[in-house]
Amino acid sequence: MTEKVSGPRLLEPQPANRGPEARPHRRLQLKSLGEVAALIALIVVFAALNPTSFLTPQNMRTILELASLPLVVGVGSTLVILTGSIDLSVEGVMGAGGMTFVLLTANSRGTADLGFWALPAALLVGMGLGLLIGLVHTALKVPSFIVSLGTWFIGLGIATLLYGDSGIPFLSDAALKSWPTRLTIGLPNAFLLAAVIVLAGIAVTRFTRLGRFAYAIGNNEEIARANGIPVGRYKVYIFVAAGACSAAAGILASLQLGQGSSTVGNGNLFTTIAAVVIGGTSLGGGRGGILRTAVGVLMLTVLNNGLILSGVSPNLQSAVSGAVLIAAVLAAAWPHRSRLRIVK
Amino acid sequence: ASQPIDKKDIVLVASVINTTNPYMASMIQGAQALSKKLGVPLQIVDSEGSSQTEISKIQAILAQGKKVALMVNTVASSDAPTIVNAVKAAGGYVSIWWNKPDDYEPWNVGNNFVAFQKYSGVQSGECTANALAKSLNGKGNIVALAGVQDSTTSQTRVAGLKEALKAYPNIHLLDTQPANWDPQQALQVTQSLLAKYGNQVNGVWSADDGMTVGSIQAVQNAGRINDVKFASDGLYPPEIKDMQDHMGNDAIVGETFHRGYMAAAIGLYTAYQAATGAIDPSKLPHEKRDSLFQLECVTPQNLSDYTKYDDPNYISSWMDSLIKDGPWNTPPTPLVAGGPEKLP
Amino acid sequence: MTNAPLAPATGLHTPALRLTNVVKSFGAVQAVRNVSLEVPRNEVVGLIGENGAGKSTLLKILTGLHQPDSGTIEAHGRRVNFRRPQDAVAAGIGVVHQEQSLLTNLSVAENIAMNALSSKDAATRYGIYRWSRLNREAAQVLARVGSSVDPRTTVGDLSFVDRQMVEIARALRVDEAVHASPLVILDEPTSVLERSETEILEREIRALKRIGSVLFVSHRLDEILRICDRVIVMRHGQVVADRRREEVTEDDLFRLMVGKEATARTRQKAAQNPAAPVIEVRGLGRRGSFKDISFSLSPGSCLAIVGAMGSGRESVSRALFGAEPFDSGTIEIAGKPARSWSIRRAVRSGLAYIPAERKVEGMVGGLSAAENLALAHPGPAAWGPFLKRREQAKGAAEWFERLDVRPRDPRLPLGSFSGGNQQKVVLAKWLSAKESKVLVLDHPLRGLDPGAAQTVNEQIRTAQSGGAAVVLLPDTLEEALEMGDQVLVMRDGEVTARFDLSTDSPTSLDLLEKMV
Amino acid sequence: MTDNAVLQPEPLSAAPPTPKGPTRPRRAGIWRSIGPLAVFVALLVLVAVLTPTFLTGGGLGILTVTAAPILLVALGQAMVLNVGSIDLSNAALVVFSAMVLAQTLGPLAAAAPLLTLALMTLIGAANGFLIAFGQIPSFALTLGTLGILQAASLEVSHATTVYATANTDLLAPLFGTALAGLPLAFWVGVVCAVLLWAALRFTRAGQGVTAVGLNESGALFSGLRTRWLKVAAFALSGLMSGLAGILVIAQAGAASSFGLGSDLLLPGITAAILGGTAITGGVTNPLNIVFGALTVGLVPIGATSVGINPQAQSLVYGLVIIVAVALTMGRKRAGVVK
Ligand SMILES: Nc1ncnc2c1ncn2[C@@H]1O[C@H](COP(=O)(O)OP(=O)(O)OP(=O)(O)O)[C@@H](O)[C@H]1O
Ligand SMILES: Nc1ncnc2c1ncn2[C@@H]1O[C@H](COP(=O)(O)OP(=O)(O)OP(=O)(O)O)[C@@H](O)[C@H]1O
Ligand SMILES: [Mg+2]
Ligand SMILES: [Mg+2]
Repeated sequence: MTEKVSGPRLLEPQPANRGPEARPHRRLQLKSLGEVAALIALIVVFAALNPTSFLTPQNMRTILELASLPLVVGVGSTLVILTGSIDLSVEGVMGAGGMTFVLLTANSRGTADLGFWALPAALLVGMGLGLLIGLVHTALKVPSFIVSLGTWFIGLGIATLLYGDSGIPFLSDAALKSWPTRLTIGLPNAFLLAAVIVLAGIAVTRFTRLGRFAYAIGNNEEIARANGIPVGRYKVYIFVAAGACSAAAGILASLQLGQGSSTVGNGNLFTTIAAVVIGGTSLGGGRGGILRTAVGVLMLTVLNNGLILSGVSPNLQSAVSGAVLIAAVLAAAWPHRSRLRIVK
Repeated sequence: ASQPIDKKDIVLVASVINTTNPYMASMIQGAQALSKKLGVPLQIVDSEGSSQTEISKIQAILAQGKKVALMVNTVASSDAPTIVNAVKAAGGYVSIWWNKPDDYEPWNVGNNFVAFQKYSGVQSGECTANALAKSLNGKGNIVALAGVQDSTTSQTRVAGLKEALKAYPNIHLLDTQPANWDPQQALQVTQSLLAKYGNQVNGVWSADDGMTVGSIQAVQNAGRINDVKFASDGLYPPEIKDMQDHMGNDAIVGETFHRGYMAAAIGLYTAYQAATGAIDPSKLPHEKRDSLFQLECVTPQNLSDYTKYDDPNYISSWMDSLIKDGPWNTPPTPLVAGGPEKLP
Repeated sequence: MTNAPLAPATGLHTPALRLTNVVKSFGAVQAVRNVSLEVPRNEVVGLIGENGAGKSTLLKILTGLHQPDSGTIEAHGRRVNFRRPQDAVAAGIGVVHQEQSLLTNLSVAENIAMNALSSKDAATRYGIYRWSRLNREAAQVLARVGSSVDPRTTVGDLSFVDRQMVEIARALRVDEAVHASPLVILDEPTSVLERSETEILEREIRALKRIGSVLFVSHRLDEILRICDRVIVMRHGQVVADRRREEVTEDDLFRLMVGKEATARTRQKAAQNPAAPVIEVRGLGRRGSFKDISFSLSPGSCLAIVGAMGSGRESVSRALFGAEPFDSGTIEIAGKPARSWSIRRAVRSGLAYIPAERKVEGMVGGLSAAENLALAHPGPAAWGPFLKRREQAKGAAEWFERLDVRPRDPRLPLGSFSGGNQQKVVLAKWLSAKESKVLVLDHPLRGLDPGAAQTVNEQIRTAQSGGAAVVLLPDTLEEALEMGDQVLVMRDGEVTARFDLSTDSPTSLDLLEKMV
Repeated sequence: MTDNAVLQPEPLSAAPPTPKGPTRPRRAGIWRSIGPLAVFVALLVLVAVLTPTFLTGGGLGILTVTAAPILLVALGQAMVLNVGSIDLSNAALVVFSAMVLAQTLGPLAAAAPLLTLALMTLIGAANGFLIAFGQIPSFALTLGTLGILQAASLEVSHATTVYATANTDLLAPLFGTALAGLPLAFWVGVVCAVLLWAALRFTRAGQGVTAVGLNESGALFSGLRTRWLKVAAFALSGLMSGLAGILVIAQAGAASSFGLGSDLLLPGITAAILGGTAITGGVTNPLNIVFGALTVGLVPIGATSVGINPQAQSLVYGLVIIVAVALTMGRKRAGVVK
């Protein structure tokens, strides 16, 4: 195939009528405003209920700090969900990553102190677990739901074995412990870190092959394959990325707590997936995005914080969260209702 | 009436709720130490926080036809009858720790259910409440972190707290929120509570020391560690260290002292003695079969009396005294009263 | 893609593509049995064959979607082995698949560039997109096929036809990806296109011939003879004929494909039936979609609705079937007014519907063909709430025989049948039920080979003589005039003309005039 | 082949290529139908070899006691997965069911279990109704109901353990009576599995739910009542959770919000999938879920019997689950796995 054919333009460009349905690409989708409106509504309601405590700078900082873990986890989860898969391993990976980090940093057990290198080491543990999910899922065609469920327990097992029985490993460096809460430009570091990861995630989904292919795979895996996308390989990359996000969240959680614990991840899975769903990312894949997840995370965080502030009985808090979740998805779905709509 | 079992045939079994909580880790340590002292093999059961797992794992061990002397830290009160029945059917002996239905008494079941044992939750709550109130000079506002909502242990401790506070009309309990025994959740809940009440909060009471770790971190993050006092049940090594270091201007003002290793060893040894025929449960007074053990109130002033107990050498010699003095007379935690515990 | 060590020089007479003894089976189904063929350079080769003859399978082998069980493929004289779709693209093969294969949540530009994006390409650098370049290049390719779709539009927002143009544009892009003479493969690209778009495509294909070659699958024999230089006929997975265009007529091709003579396409118009109408529609309308649709059909008669893309005829047909709501007017089925109309009620009242999107709406691919047949009206295959699987299988076997569905095993999942055979089963689902009184058929012949089309038409007529009324959205105006007793012409949601063929005899041009 | 080569058309009478009998679908189906059984038996043999006393000491009895509630929940979950949805609230419903039963068993006696089952079926149906007619994702909706049910349990029980005080002997046979050496409770699950299997295979509604799971649009356009079929699937899930709640009371005589039954969600899903249920819908076999549930129950019990270090047990559990599913999955339709 040596000859070069600088082919003539086959046809001169022709004006043709645009199809009636063709709509130009819009940058700001009106549809996504619903979730933002819901977030604002929540804020307004809680501000009205708690005039003195909700809209204070301290509480805003608290909310941002509380949001930082699910935000970090959410970036990875959203990527995975965009491909139509799911990652249930986050709590286990957070445990394994967090524990690795603590044990490789100056700590009360005096295990090892790699300084900065503890960070990449812990991230590698997360990425390794992500790699495990990705490989088993794509090579053996086991549903991601079950591989990641299994990996959750594997991660937890690793964390438990690392924890062993020689007492809680505490971080020795006070400056390190307080890093997540210290303010930079008025915002807690934990949130800034989360924000950076979220922005990086958004850039990935908008401007890189990895992100765009995630959407493509989620839209229709077979078509994506027919379009030449190495589906398996990209799925693996995405699970590795998600593993890194979970490990990063595990590190952040350990810093916030100032100690290693195999269960630092507790409660983050359902919060994150709920946030992804509330944000409007489709669990079927292909639709949604990281920005939406960020809005979803903020909604849930505001809700949890607001319920405590408003003095709702602890026994009822889960009911109120549940009802708000249902109301939010119902409200989001209502305008789109049609007799042919398929929702799983 | 059941026959005494030959020592050679006995297996000690300790069932714990998980293997990662420091209290549980200490229980395992105690069980191991006793097993070594007695020269009797030991098997650990990890309930993984699940009643069903706990029951079926215990049954799986019973099914091997071994004669067991069992100590169970039940996941839920309602597990006790099922476990006891299984042990009874297999001809083993069991002591239950911490949770059982109030009206389910060993003497109504028979010798195989040797004893139920716990530390008083009310006493724990009162002890720490008093310390907290005194450190605030009888005036101030506190918040409380409870454990899992349906936990009797947590509920009795909170009841004790509220009872003790009656003596301090100027101490106000602003809020009680559950943090599920989880340090991470305690951190988050405390953050929200600090945001809600701001500088009003003078003290944080927790139902256990794990949650204190989280709340201390939150208060440190808020930069108020010098203004807020803490009290909780458990006194774990990191807290001993914080107290010794006078962290936050002696921020930790009260703790109760008891140790998982003592609980596990007392429970196991009681069951073991019944198994070997060294004691006849049916001849024991009720208070020795439904028992509350001595709980010590620790303050920064008497802290030095308690630091020795975490020395591994001490644990070994404590086992000697347990074997010498029997389960009900070993200092520092002798039997104090019969159960069931009454709420004030 | 691996190159054989003895790669011959690319001589003038080396064909663009040569297949030798290619075999491919799926389990016991031999989809392609020992096929050898050539596509010479700078020629358009037509590939025809009955439904299920193995055409699509062959093309999927050529584009790296399937691996052949045995046989060799040479592109430009070199032995190739396509393991992945990219390998085919790298060898200069572009394809428009029979089923649309666009990623509907991505933009037009990305779809067009997708094959290239997945390998190293100028539109990305270090895995990072260069949107402006992507959009610019896409716009250029789109212009070649005469489409002015904005490259930044999300494909999901495009009409069916626009999407097809995007597919074609994407296939044409291969000549930019490899600077060699490309081979473009088109699997029934015209079956979803209207006349005018087909013409654009034809021109494009002729132009393409100057720089490369084209392998073109279609069931429209007239089109094949118009466009192609040679015609290859497949039957039962084998090549049974390879002729130059000049050597054959439409009838020859038909015989080669189907193995029997084409029957004369004549039709006895239904005699004016005095019986009460089975369906009567008055003033049906839906805001923003269509308005004031009225007609009445007596048993055995057929209404053809024609109109260009966007005329609203599809919405009308869906509203009849309860799949879309209507906000004014009434529908009466056998004298009974349709209240709170839904698909369920429509089916219960005896409506049958063949949707244009067969795979999604017409069938449940994962269920067996037999189960699909009995899904709407199980008839003897059910006893109260229970299923009688044996009856189900028996009924299915009969219909498979009658419609000549292949492979002849109704227990296979319907999804594994070829498009034409699926369509036969979908039709049988409704025809097998005595409940069906009104058939609403949206392009029922789409994708059918001429033989199958004939079978289907015969079945429709049988149903008509059994008293069923038909509402037909035909593929072509000729079909409308042939099948219809009445013809409605629609434009922009309104009826612009109405012909009663027992009294009027309009020509296609008359209809066309009212459409645009 | 030259340009003018003309192949002779095949004789017109040639038989079309017909597949040779039904071998193909059957052969592919064999592993699908016995895989879950095989995996379970293999694990059981492994445990029995390492700990010979396991089988002789009544290990199967213990295993089936553990597996019974998992089985019920998994069957309900499989019905929901079969229509392409998921039910995250079923474990919370088990607890709620137990709670309701504990409080009504005394006053209502034999009517209490029936009432409980009816109520749980209704709650399940309400889930399905909101999902089908509100057109919201089941994942989100049932996550919401999960929260509401948890709160309901806490409120009903005042956050403590609720004991069934009277008439507990009504339920005693469930674990007290053995049939073929296995407790009645397990056989209840097996009977449910058989009934559901028959319903899926031999009823129109059964075929309908499968059609909904495979292609909801296709089912809708065939005139099936797809929405109500979904409601039915969720109602069944509710019913199964209700039954599991009855088992909780039969076993422990008490219920508490975070106690027995509250952690059945993940084991239930795992058992359903180990039984060959596809998360994507349309593929399930209730008979195999029996073995799925047994496997899920066996792993922790077996690990303890064999004497694996408790700290390593969750790691073992994770590995075994992945391997088991990899072995039992029907890979025939696995063109796309999500
Ligand atoms: N993935 C598959 N699995 C099993 N059988 C298949 C598969 N793909 C195709 N077949 C079978 O192979 C045969 C050839 O199908 P193919 O789609 O190639 O026909 P076709 O000539 O393109 O028909 P049409 O004109 O209807 O598109 C058919 O019998 C079909 O059922
Ligand atoms: N086809 C597309 N699909 C989806 N998003 C797109 C598409 N094209 C552009 N965008 C989004 O819109 C943004 C602006 O793209 P656009 O091509 O309009 O940029 P531009 O300003 O014209 O670029 P340049 O300055 O390089 O010419 C991109 O960053 C991208 O996020
Ligand atoms: Mg085809
Ligand atoms: Mg520009």
